[in-house]
Amino acid sequence: MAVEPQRAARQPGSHNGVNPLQAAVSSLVGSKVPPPPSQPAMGFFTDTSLCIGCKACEVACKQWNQLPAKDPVWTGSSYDNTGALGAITWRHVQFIEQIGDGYQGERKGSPLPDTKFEDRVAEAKSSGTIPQVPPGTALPFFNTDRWLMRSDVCKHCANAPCQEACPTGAIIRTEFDTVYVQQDICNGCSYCVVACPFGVIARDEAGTHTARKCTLCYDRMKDGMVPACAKACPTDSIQYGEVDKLKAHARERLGILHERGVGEARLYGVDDDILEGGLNSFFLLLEEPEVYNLPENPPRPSNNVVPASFWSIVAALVLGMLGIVFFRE
Amino acid sequence: MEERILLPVVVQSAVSQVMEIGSRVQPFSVESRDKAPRIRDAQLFHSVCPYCAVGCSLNVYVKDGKVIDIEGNPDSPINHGKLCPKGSATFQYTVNPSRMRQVLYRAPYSDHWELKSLDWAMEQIVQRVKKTRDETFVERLPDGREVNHTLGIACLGGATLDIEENYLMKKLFGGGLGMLSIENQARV
Amino acid sequence: MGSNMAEAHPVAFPNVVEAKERGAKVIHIDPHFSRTSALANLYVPIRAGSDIVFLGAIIRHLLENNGYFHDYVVHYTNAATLVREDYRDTEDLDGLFSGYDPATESYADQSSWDYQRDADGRPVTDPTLQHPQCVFQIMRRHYARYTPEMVEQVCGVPREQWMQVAQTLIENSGRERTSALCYAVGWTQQSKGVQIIRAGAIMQLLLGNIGRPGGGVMALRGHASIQGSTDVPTLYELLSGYMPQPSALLPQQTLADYIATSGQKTGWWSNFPAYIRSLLKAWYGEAADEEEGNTSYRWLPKNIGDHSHLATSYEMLDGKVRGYFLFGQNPAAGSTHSTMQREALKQLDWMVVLDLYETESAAFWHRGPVPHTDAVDPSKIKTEVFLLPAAASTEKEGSFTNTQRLIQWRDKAVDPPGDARSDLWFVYHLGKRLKELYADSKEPRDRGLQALTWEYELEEPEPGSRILDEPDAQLVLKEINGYYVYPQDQTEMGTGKAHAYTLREAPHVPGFAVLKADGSTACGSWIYSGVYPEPGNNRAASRNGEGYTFLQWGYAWPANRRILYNRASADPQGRPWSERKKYIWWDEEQKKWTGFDIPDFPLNKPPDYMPPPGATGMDAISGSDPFIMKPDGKGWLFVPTGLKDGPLPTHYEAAESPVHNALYHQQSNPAAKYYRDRPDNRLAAVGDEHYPIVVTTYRLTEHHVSGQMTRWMPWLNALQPALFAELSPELAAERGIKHGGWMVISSPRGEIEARAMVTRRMRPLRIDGHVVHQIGLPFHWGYQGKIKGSITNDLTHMVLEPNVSIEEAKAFTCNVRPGRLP
Amino acid sequence: MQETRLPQTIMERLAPQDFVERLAALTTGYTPDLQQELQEPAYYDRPVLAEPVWHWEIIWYFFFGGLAAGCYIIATIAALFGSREDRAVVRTGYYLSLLALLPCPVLLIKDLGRPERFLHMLRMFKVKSPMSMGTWSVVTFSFFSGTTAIIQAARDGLLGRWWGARLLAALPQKLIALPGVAVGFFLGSYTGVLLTATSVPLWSRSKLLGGIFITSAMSTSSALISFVLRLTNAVVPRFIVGNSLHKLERLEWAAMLIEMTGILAFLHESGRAARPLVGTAPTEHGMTFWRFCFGTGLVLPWLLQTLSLLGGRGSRRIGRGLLISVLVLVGGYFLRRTMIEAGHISSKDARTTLWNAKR
Repeated sequence: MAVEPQRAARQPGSHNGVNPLQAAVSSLVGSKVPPPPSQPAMGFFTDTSLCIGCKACEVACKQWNQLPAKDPVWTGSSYDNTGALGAITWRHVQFIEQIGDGYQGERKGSPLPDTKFEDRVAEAKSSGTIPQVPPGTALPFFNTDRWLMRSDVCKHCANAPCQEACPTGAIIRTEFDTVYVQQDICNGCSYCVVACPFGVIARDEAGTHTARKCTLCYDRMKDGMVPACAKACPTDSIQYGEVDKLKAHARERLGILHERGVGEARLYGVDDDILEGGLNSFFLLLEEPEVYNLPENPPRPSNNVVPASFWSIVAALVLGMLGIVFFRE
Repeated sequence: MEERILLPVVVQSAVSQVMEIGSRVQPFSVESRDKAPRIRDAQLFHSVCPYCAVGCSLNVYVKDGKVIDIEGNPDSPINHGKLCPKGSATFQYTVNPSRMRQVLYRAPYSDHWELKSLDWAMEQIVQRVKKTRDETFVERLPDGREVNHTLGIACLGGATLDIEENYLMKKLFGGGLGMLSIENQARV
Repeated sequence: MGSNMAEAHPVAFPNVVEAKERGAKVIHIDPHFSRTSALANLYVPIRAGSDIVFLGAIIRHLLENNGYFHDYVVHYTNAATLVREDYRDTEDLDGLFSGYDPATESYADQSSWDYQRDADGRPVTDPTLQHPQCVFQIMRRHYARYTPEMVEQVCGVPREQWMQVAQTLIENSGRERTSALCYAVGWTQQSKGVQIIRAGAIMQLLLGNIGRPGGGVMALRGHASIQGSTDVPTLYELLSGYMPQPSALLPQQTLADYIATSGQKTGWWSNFPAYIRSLLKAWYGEAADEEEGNTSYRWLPKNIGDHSHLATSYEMLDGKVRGYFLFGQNPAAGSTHSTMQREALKQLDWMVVLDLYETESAAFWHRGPVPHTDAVDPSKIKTEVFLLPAAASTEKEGSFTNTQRLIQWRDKAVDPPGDARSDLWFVYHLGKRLKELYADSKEPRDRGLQALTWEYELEEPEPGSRILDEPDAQLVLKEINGYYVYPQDQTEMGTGKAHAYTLREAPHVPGFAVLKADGSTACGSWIYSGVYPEPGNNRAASRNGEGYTFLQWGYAWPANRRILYNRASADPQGRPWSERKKYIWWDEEQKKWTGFDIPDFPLNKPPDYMPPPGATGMDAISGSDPFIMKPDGKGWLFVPTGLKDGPLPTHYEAAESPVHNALYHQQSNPAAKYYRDRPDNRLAAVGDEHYPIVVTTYRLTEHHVSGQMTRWMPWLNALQPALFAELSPELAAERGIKHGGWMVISSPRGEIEARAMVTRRMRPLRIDGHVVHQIGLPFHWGYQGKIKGSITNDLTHMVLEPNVSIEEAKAFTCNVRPGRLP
Repeated sequence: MQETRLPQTIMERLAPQDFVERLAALTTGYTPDLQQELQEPAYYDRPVLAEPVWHWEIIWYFFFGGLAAGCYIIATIAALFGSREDRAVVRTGYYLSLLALLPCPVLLIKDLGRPERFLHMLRMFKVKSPMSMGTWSVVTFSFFSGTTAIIQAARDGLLGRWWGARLLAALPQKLIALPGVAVGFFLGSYTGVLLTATSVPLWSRSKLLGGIFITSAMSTSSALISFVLRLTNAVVPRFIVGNSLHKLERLEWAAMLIEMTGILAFLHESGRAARPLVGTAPTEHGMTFWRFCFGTGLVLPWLLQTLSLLGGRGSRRIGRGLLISVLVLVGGYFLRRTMIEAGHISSKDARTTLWNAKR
């Protein structure tokens, strides 16, 4: 009752966008223009089964977007010295070593056969049958060693928490249905930073002091050019295109891998369950999402507004009542 | 969630209606509407990556006499527009504040560089070459075999030299001056 | 094998990945699990330096189990050729071939390796392959001891895993299928590098994988134009087009002698005279006609030994070299035994460095290796240094030749900054000034320089450039391509001389086929002839990527051929081995060779052509002999001549090895150059417990060689900021080294520090019962640039491969301990 | 290699269990298990989320915002339902509300990356974004708080006796205050909603923060008002008549009770996600939270309050009254401080974030 009526009161005006206050304000704060005609939704399909961890995507991104380098710090996290996505890092290649048998002990849920390398050799010795080298992407018989690599990027969520949280309208869905931070609008309130369930967007403290992240090369898209990272990717691990077609292709690819016995392959963000709409930039993984630091099914922050408000209202009512009770004799 | 249980359907839909307020329009700024890639009307030059021997084709985009972007050439049957991190960084290799722009000279036993003019340096170098060559040139070995060479000057080239540069080096140093140790990275 | 393709050639590797996706099986055999291994179907860890045992065992397997491609081997290789009776194999001499001279540590007399020849000097053959002296039988004996057990014992590879590789190769070869073999400096940088590559080539010949699509032995070369600088060489022992530099050690005092000793009577090399005369003509113009070219020939400097870069650096150390030119090269960090390299630079009178940045080599006189970069005392170093800023590849026009022999032209995009100039500019103006300086000399020794043709000015300076005296690279390319010196109607000597063309006005030659030995043609490099066949048609600049073999993209020497010896893609009768693998075939109607590529064979020579007795030149090559550069037209399994360390690949341990040679008494390559007399070049003894660990070095995707082209770039530095060593958890535990901590790596030559990358990607191997540890070291760091680190080459030694004088950086020994350098 | 990069927090969780640790385990119903957590896949324990950029500005803003709202609400309730003698409460409440409101915009703007673009906030009116709604509520509340205070001032004769002042005094303060209260409640609670509508496990797992914040706003406000009343009373004898103080104290007492219940419910619902707030590892804020927020900030004053309330109407012990108020205020401050700072830790805990995202 404390909150609802007020929202109701604002509803008609803001609804059709002729709220006088808003009109007055927008003249103050840089006007809004009607969106360009909408285009087919575009996005990335990052197929980790093809990634060679060359990091061309990282550099191509920095080159095109002229982003400064992060300080050179050797982390020892395999070959990953980039660490995480951030305000000036819009592509990040991860390296996960699943080598040898010792690795088995370190965590459960490994898709790899748990027999030791030596055992497999011994087995072949005794049976005298030398196994075929499997074709395609499947793991070879003798060594199940894997060095997983994955190029991470903004997920351009269908329901983007950063965009939902943004109070200034700096973050928009472009005509390509991508999530884009308008640098001339953002005032660096950083609410998007805590809203993003993937830790993608961040405030550029050293530079613009605004929130920044992958733009999916919005400027290039305007001229029908492929985003820098996808263009550079040597093995087409990063593919760019219309989301629908890409998703169809992703499912197809998954089928092929399963046929080849890569049972551990799975898709992330292709179907609609993540954030109730899926991701426009999605992945083919060779492990559980957590191994790649991906939340399996992150809650959608904006869903919390209603329940949280509800409890606030309840509290408000109770307190209000108490106040009345106490103050009237 | 709690309110689902507590609130009747009507209220629920009302709530979700209310929630949508302000989320339906995409407030584009003028800048966003007019965005364009910076190479839209830049000059294009064809080049080749200076790093490994795969020979990836590069597109070099130039505006106002400045390189503004370097990326792979999609037409190339070698790299189809793709590049590795080094190739992708060629821009920073050429456009880099650490690059030298002037001749530096270090005198014997000196502990510092001196800035010199290109012409001065060329003249000095020519003098050194002549002196050393004339002092070390051998026409015949003691046993009379003709060799016509000097071992007093050596040359080592990187393998990022052009064919034409290699050719002139071998021609001048070998065919002209009689130098023998004219080498390059192929050996390293 | 011997290549970390995904990391060193990331944009070539996609072809492998694509093939793999289409069902090809990718096998990676390497001491360390790299990003290449991660994408392979089968990764086989192997002890660095044991390659020939692994390959030799496959060769034996092929020979003993009829795994080889019979028709191919019999007709296209010298398997059937008989070798001289007095030839002695390593089997007979316990690791040595006949003709070895211990005094000079070389095969002084190689005559016994030659073929048995008939009256006309033609090789004698036994197509049944039964004759005990035929190459086939010699190989069977030679490789008899290269057993799977030996692989297990020497390489540390379980025989089952080795067998997996062998079987896969056999199943994937023959008429219908081919396998490709890729190698890189993992093979070449060994004291027996050439022989490892030979072993690979033998394997491919036996499997019928040479000259056919999807086959081949692919050298993955490391630099933009390293192929080009070998074709149009800046190498001491070569003139352009793989003609040898004249040597005073051979009877080559006159041009005639030189041709006699370097050319061939039969096969393509019978054109040698035309090529050398055309080169002399290109260099010395009119003067090249004096006494049939002999005068100008005598001006060419003669070798008196090994003048290779590494050998020369010792000459430098001894003060025999006074002046040094460095064109974008960085020996102070990039060359083996770089500690010695830096000492050598201190002995110079003067040094000229052209580079984009102040490299380690340019700064050697005031900076030294980490951690004590200021420990150098300039007041004790006499060397005078000229450091000239160079132009980047985007700031000059010219051509690169990539690893597939493809010549590609680059446009100039912008002027270089400030006083920076192209190396072409530097060499041209240096030459111009020198010619002026020597103009009035009467000395005969200076005639060569005086005669040198040196007119490369641009007709008019290029529009918009502030550099007005840049030479014309296209004109240089024209000289390399070759041109007619005289009007066509009066080529006969004498008459036309009056109006010899200038370089600029002369008509281009269409290709090397028209080159003549009479001084009427000039050509800077015969194999490149055809790249610039007519004015306005620089084929290196052609940019049409269509078709199956992309013949219109760039220009592949020779004659724009994409696959060498491609006659071998058809059977002896000229029919494709299989429809699936058809590439070049004999067209009976048109009576000519045709296909998807430029045939590497005389176009109209029918498959059934048999050379008449006594035939010379190309006439001596039959219609079914694809290897036309060889005098017998055969692929050489056995090399009768031309190699300094034996006709057949033989396993020797690396110069530094933890184990004794399990196959022969002869421990390491008997013909390699060891520099044992050099106190700075100390080698660890065999199995030295002070240096028990095997090291191998490699590139990372994120940097380039010594880092001179990458460590100035923040974008790349952030990706790989520091030198690290990769070692197994087992070794780390043994030595108390913590992941992420510091460790010191020491060899008899020096010590360096690195961060410890403890990873299971390095796996201890069981060699002959006991465990051998291997560590991996990238080598991209130095004391200059935006990120600094120890120089890996401070560890490596100076033991040179006998044929090509390349160091052994891929397999040597070291020790490790936790901590940092004091 | 994972052992080497194991975060301190997990290590410390196995530290000897002291009282607070037991309290944490009890309230969250979660006892950390190193082995079990190690089994969970993670990527070198690199954070899944970006760390919030909010620091002291926001903490103080939350604190003052709460007071501004609370004081306004209490004052209005007193005005509407209270007796004549409660005018002191009304008066003090409105003045304090405006006073507390003043620093808020400053703090908010200072916290922006591009303060000069503050007005861009008003570019949108977005119900889904608590940040947007909050900004609007601050703006509108300033209007109400301002006018009401001015009217109050006019009526108190602080603006002199000229016609303008008389006009102002004549304005229907109670009528204006009605929507004001609504906005007030919103302002007092949205900060909690704002934190809840994020991906930080600590803030978002339970949905009760909004309720807790508004409750705390009420408790701290009544504490503040009674504090001021007591002081003024000491200076101006018979400033308060009757039992205004007593009403406030009862309200305060009730609010604290609800607040404690709320917090316990919050901890219970958050479970593992609440560790950074209640845990005892060096990076965790348990010690501060339990000592200054829950202990001396809530339980202690509540007990004292209970005592004085039992001690009969309108306790005469000024000292204890003042003490209680101070404790409550300090507690309210530390609630917001620990909540924000623990949020930082929560955002860095990859394994808990991943756990929180499993359904």
